[in-house]
Amino acid sequence: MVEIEKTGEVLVAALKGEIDLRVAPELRERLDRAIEGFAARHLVVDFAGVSFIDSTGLGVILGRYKRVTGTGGKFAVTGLKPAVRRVVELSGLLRIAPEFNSRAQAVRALAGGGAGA
Amino acid sequence: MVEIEKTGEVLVAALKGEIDLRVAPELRERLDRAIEGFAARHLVVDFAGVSFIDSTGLGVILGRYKRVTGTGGKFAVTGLKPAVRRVVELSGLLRIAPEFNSRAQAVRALAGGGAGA
Amino acid sequence: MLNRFRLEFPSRPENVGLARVAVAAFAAQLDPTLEELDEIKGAVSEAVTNAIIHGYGNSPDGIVIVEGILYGDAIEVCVEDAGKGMEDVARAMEPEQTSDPERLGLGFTFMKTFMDEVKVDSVPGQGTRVIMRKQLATRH
Amino acid sequence: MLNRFRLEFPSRPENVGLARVAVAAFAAQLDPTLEELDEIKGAVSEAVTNAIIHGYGNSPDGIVIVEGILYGDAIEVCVEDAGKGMEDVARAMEPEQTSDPERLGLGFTFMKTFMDEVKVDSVPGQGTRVIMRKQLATRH
Ligand SMILES: Nc1ncnc2c1ncn2[C@@H]1O[C@H](COP(=O)(O)OP(=O)(O)O)[C@@H](O)[C@H]1O
Ligand SMILES: Nc1ncnc2c1ncn2[C@@H]1O[C@H](COP(=O)(O)OP(=O)(O)O)[C@@H](O)[C@H]1O
Repeated sequence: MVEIEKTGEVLVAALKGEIDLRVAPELRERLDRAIEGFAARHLVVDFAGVSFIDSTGLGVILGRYKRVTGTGGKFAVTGLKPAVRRVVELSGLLRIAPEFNSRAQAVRALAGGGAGA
Repeated sequence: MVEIEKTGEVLVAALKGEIDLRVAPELRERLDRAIEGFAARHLVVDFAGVSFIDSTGLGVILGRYKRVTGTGGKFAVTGLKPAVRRVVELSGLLRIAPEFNSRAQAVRALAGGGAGA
Repeated sequence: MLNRFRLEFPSRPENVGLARVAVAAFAAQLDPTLEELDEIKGAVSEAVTNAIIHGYGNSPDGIVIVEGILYGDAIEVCVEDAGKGMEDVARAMEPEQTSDPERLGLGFTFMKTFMDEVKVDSVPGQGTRVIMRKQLATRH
Repeated sequence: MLNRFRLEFPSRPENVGLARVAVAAFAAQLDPTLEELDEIKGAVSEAVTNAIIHGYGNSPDGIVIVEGILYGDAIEVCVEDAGKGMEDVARAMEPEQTSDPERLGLGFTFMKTFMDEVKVDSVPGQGTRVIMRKQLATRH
């Protein structure tokens, strides 16, 4: 469902598979635990491994967006294939979060203070 | 469902996808039409493209085995992945028809009179 | 009518995926594009999720019914629950309207974006039936 | 009981694949091996094909019911038709026993090979119910 990695103050969450009601509660918990446990300030969500996501899954991601930006952190997305990009766009996330072409670019931008809210 | 190719007196039928009740009638017809139309004597069935086959699909193949060998032709199989090999074995086809490691080998053997019933 | 099916299962989160897969395998009989198939799966996911979390309040003891009907080049999908129903369907269907602050309130918006028609019949205390229809591009 | 489903569809050849996909998606909840999944799909294909061609004599107007139940690490699949039924079930289940010379008579043999238990209830003129059970290797 998710692979989490930390580089400095930036947490990268690479989503995997089908992100729906079945995995939403555990995904929420794992992301929150990682944000707390690593004392991470910024969050990059990588959608490259997503085969399906619906509004329940996007709700978990938007909830983490609010949490991270609410404490002064930055949030970015990457890895949006056309099919996934469309629903992420519908959710409104692309109007508030910057998108990067690669995970490395996103991490650099957030760590360097180059982009974000 | 099937791609049919002719080399000399040998017909090669490369099965594709799910071979079940949905495709069985058309598969039977296309194979019979090819056998008649090309005046082919021998038949090689290539299972490499099969994602699923059940006893209905195997019934069509065994029916063509009987038809071809009944008129003095030879019959061989190739392209058996483990999952497919198992059901082909259960059908009894591997007890009566020779198996070759490649389509080219099967065609050579049948054309040259090297193997078969 | 070309073909149809009816699928019943308990209101458990793991069955949202089962419903998506069944409807997709059924819709595949019309030879849809990959995008059309993704849209149908998306709409089914929203409707079944709503039946489970809103209709049955996350209890696994309710029964969700998913029906599919093919008409020519169109597919109709109905998702039904015998759960708590809605007082004001028109209002519930507005974007960002939700009874759960943890959610986006975009389920109906997704359904309406993905399908050509979305109709909702709901009776408070009795349940909800969402009927969705989509015309597929003819490719034959 | 962990989970279950019930799927109903008309006796059309294209629905054999729908039944396989639905049962496979359901069985996937137990995290089976690929081989176990192939075996379950094979058994379902045989039973549903029989319901359509033998039970309903290839008429598309019958209804086939497929049910799945998960019990711990086991799956039970039932396939039911309200078709012509069988006079002698024990004999019909023997290898190479068939009422149709175009067929192999191996449907029940495949089912028994792929599943741990196959039980058949059939009443002439009323229909047939095939109940199959398979224990999956525990991998958790
Ligand atoms: N099957 C249902 N049963 C009862 N209420 C429902 C059902 N589906 C939707 N609703 C109500 O409609 C509201 C809006 O639904 P939706 O647009 O899917 O957003 P969300 O699910 O994110 O809340 C829900 O918050 C709920 O109050
Ligand atoms: N659902 C059913 N309704 C009526 N008869 C059936 C049904 N399933 C099987 N039979 C009978 O049992 C026989 C053996 O079935 P099976 O082993 O699957 O072989 P096949 O389908 O190749 O004939 C069939 O030929 C048929 O006469």
